[in-house]
Amino acid sequence: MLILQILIDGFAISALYALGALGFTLIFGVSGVLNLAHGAVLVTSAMVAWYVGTNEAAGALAGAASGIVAGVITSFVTYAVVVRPIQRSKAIPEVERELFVLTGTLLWGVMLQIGLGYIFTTTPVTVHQLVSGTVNILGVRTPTNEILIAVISWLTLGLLWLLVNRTPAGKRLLAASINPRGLTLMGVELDQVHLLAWGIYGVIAGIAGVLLGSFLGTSSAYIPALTGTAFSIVVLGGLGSVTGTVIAAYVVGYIETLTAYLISPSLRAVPALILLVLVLYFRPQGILGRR
Amino acid sequence: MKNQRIIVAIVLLALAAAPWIGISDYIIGVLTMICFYGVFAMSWDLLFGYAGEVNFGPSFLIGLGAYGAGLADADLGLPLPLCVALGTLAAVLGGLLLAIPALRLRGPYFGLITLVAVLLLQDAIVIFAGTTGGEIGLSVPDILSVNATVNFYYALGLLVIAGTVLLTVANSSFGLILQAAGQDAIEAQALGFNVVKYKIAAFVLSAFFSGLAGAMLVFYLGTASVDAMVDIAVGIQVIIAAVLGGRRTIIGPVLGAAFLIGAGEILRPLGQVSGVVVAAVALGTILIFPNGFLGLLRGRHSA
Amino acid sequence: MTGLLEISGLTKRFGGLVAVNDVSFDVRPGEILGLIGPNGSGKSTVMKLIMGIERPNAGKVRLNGVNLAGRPTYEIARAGIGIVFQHSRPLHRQTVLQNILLGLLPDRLTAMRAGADAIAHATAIAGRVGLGHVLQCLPATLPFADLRRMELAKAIARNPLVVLIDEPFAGLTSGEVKDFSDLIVSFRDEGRAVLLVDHNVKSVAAMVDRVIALYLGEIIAQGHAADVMADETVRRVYLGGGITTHERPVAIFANTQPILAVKDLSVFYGKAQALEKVDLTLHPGEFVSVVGLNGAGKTTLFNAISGFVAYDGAIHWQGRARTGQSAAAIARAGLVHCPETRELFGDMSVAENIALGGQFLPGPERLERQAWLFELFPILKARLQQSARTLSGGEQQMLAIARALMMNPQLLILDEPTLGLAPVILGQLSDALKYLREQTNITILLGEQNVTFALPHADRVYVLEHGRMIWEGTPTRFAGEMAENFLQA
Amino acid sequence: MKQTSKRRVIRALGALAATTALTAIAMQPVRADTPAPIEIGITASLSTIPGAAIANAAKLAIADINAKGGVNGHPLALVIEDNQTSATNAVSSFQRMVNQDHVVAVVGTWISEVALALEPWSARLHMPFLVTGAASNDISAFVHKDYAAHKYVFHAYFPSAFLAEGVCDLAHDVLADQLHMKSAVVISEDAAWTKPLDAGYAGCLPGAGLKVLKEIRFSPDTADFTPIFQQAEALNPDIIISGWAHVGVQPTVQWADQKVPVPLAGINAQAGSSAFWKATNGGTEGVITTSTSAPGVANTPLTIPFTDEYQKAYGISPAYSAYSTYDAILALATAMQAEHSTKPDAIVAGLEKTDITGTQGRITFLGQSSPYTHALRFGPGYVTGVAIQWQSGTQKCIWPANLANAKPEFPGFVKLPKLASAN
Repeated sequence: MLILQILIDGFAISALYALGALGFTLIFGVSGVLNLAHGAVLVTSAMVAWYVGTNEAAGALAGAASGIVAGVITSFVTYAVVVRPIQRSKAIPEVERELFVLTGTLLWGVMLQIGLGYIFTTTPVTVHQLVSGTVNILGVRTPTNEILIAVISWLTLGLLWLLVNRTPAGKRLLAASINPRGLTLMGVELDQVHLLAWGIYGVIAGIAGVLLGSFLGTSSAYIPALTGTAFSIVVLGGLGSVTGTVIAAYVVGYIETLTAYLISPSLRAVPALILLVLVLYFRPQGILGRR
Repeated sequence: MKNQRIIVAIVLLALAAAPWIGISDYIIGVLTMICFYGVFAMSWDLLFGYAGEVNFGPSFLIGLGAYGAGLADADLGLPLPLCVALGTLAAVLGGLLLAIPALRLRGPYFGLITLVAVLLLQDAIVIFAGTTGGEIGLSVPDILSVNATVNFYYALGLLVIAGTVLLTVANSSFGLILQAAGQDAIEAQALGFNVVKYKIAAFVLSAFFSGLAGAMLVFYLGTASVDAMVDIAVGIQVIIAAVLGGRRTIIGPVLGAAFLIGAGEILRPLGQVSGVVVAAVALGTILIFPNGFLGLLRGRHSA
Repeated sequence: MTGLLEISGLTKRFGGLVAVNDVSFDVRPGEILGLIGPNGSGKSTVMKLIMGIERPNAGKVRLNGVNLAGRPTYEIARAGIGIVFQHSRPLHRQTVLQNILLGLLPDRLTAMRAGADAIAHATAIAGRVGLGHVLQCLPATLPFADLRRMELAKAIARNPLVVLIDEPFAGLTSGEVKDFSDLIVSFRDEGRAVLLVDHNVKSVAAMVDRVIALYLGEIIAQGHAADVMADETVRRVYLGGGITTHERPVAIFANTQPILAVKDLSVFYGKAQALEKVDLTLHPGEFVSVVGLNGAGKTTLFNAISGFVAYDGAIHWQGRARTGQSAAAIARAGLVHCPETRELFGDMSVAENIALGGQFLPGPERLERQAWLFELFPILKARLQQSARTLSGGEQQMLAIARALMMNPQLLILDEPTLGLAPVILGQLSDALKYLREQTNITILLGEQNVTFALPHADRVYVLEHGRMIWEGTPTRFAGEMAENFLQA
Repeated sequence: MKQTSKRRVIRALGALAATTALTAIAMQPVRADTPAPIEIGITASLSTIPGAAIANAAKLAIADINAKGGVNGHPLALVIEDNQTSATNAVSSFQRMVNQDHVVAVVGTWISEVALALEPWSARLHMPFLVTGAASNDISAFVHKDYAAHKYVFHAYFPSAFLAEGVCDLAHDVLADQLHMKSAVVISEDAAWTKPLDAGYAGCLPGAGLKVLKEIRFSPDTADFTPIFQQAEALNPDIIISGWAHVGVQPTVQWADQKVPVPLAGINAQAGSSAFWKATNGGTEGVITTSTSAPGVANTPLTIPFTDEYQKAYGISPAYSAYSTYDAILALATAMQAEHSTKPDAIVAGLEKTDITGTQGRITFLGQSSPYTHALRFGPGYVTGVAIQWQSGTQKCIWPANLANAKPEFPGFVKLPKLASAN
């Protein structure tokens, strides 16, 4: 019974972790950018979804849609205002681009965080659920929303997989992550690939943000922790590896759930952090990472 | 040469005289915080600018210094100087702990380790709330002084000492070897230098001043708290100060700290929005002038 | 007479690849030993093994009888070995003087200020290698040759017993080559042992006391330079079967409008000039080879033509002046570049790599072209689902060419396709080029240092040296006028 | 190189000096010529609901006092500083209020961390400091331990120990007596203010008739509360007793989403705000929390006018910290009026004699003999607090009996003890 409970509970939270970290790894894979404004993009989507879904006569569905649109817009703004200028800057030495992208996205994230806190206050809110009620799975009472979240997460993961592996545009994304110069030689404009990547990133982050907001609640104060969790999962799975990210999300999700159930809820985050340190010491490239 | 030294002396004297020329205690308080953050940012710059290590967790070292000293005072009741020494020692040990992965890992991986170090320290503080005061913070019975001017002199003294030591080191042969190790470790080894030794030394030095400043900050604020000394946001402030002021200059980060703290205070009437403005100015600065304030001053001069 | 530096049984494997296999040799004090071999023969790896930058799987590196194999690099450097890397590794933020001074500093944490004598010593070394006038300059402002001088200065700063020098002459003008040769000879005359690595015997023949020829990680010949050059195995490795030429009459192409016309093309990397007013003309259907040694500027030229580096001068493509197009747009217009680094998508399958090449073709045409390419390179068809990373070097090169051909090129630029490939593969590639020249109307621009590969298919040949076009003519004329420069291996 | 680095140093120092000068100029106080008002400093994290409530209530309080002629003929004025939930910011703004704005007292903060960081500064600068929302026992314990130094601190809200007592009184009267509940599981966020709270719960809940089956503590940054509720549910308690302030929305929403069949009562500080309904999308239906006052409930004659005024001015009902702030400023004004002085020691003396009717009840501060020196006196006849329950989108008062305007009601998924349904 307890085992089943842990299995079901961990499954949904892990799916959400996977989705939340997916965009982060995608952008790193395609354009080498570690977007430290990631948590801010998630929370922006969730906040907009909450605001529209609750305040207007629009309803939960329209709220969710606006949240995803907000995610895409925030993503493009992040790229256009912060990342691209740094990548194009002649004044920044090549070897220090990484630090500048990190610092720049960090500052941008801080701006979004304070801005969101100013507009919506830092008190957490919950995005309206698309469905309510509970379902009994083999004796475990499970909120329908939790099931929906797991389903949407896996659908999104599946669609992304199809997009990357089964469409020409997706092949370009993959190729850009492996060898950008090779892709230019094949006549593909990297700028367009990057725009596509940031667009997809926006959609995924938007969906993840809205789902997170409806399951766990959202607040501008969660931004650093969300960025941190996504970063940890992505590094654990191997930077740029989508499959690795999903596996790592499940590892982290289940370790946390197990700790919360079997040891103590207040120690929930600790074992995963220790695992991360161990993995980084002994296998720095992550579970599925390439060196 | 002589003239230049005189200018340095005049600027320092001007700062030292600040409490006596009618500046309010409040501004003295702001200057005091600038001094502490200046030391944090300088220490970070030694690691990043010279040793080439991007430490995302300066607040790990600061926090170890702060809580080391705070616990020694609150729980053991040791005399204040001993507490500061113990805090500094804790930070130095933490620096060694960070140095081990730094020598094995590159780029984002090392960055992540430093972030995780901060998170683990934060968790430890919360888990052992009985001893550490948890998220509420740890109040210490002793303080440096109730007098703002005296506190300011402690902080200014720390800034001058740390600045002198770090600048001397950065411009010494050791600094040159460290830069070589940071830029091209293979070349540095091929020239006969034990890169590991220099990097460890840099970590120790950076941790020493971060920890010392963190420990003293506890006795200035009268409390050690996660959000003032350990939180990732504190580390972010430090990094932004260093990049903003001009990385790889030791002095520049102090300017960056002065800007961040000063602008934050001036814009305080704006409330929450002040943070957005400061972050936007910082973002604009690093986009347009990647070499920071000091680079800007230098550039204008040479142009 | 025993060696100062004794190498025995040195072996290094990278995964399944044996880069260095059981190599043994000595270098004596006051001797220059040349270590030669074509690209990929393991020369640079041997240097890195001696220096401790790579750890050998087996073997010993003895200096004055003390085994240093497996010791950290800095200890090996302290023991008395200095190295000049193939690519300069300056500290960009430090002046020339500081760069050299670094090599004189003690390995002590407490080292605070370099004394006046150290500065004087560094200045003296700088003067000796010819950097006396640029002591306070930053490396980025130095011309290429001065950067190489700085590397020499750093390597001898610690007064080493042994100096390892990797490709000292690449990219230098003949005047500079003379200076460098004199410097290296002076190292020997001071009693140091010098190990000189070069891919070309000719350039080192005059100064070396002995030569060791390396091929695929093994020693294939050693002795005096003349003997090694005369050695049958060495000649075969370097020259293949000798030169053959099959140019078509110039008249066929003379009246057509050039597909590509390059005029006064110059390229700078910082202050260093990589290309100087280069002219080049290609006619539709023509096969043109650009030959030149490593560092002559072939790759830079091709990168400029395909839009990857900024240049001064004019490039006309199909009669129109080219302005501001992106590298990708240039590729889509039919100017397809197949670089020496191949730039395959390593983790994607052969089929996916080919599909990305043909992504802009309509479906049926793509299938048709693919079928044609499988006839040209049957091995690719067999490897269709294998990831590109796991292919052999030759297969990877074929895939790179096939992928480029999927782009439906008007002009195909092939940069060093023979790099690191075994002779048996060269034959297959050569057949493919022959087919492309005779059976298609694709214009081909081939860059090669391997003259025997470059000449047989060429209608015309350019010779590039130190960033300048020094010769242009038919392969037959080349055989008479220029070949000696390249053939005296 | 030596030259350049020297020059660099000098320019840097020059710039530092310039920054300092600019900072100094920008910060010189500008004084108006109007009759000097008495300045009161407010420190609060304005982006949080309880923080904003502190500033809002303070504005209403001085408006009310000034409308009646101010204090000794002087109007009151506020200096409101946003401490952005940061101890560091709070310390520097505290200094600024004292040294530059020359405030006579500082009021505010619902975050214990901030309150404790400011306490030494209150002692050092001899600045009266009234804490109006934080709950740590340490706030008043420090005053007790070192009265001479810390006497400037008043805890104008309840220490955790009193909060626990309030919950136990509620448990006794409503949960045990009315609803026949017999067992409870305590779920508290892991924070220092909840340590004494849990100890208080463990001490007084059994006396109130509820057996404590287990105490569960969780990290305040917990995202998924399923394991916690599962653990609690498995023990079949009649009630879950909460100790939440930093969290609130998430556990409440998840409690509703998962249809946890055990009712939820205790301290759920965020549920005291009228914005909580929207933040939880109605998930808070049936949730019970103790608070000092409640909308529409007349603890005293001042309560309802204040609530209405607040609602009119800010479009939201007052959070718990609004009541305590309003009363604290009232007490402060009364003290200054009585002592005819704005000197720190006079204010302390005046505050120690405080005995007024506020919005929460009768306001007095405990004396030196109490281990909670200078904390708000708790108990019948003084301030006891109320229990509110969310019912169909509004907060109803269900306790104490004399103030109650509704009976407890629970959503359908909650299972109550059998005897209760028979009632």
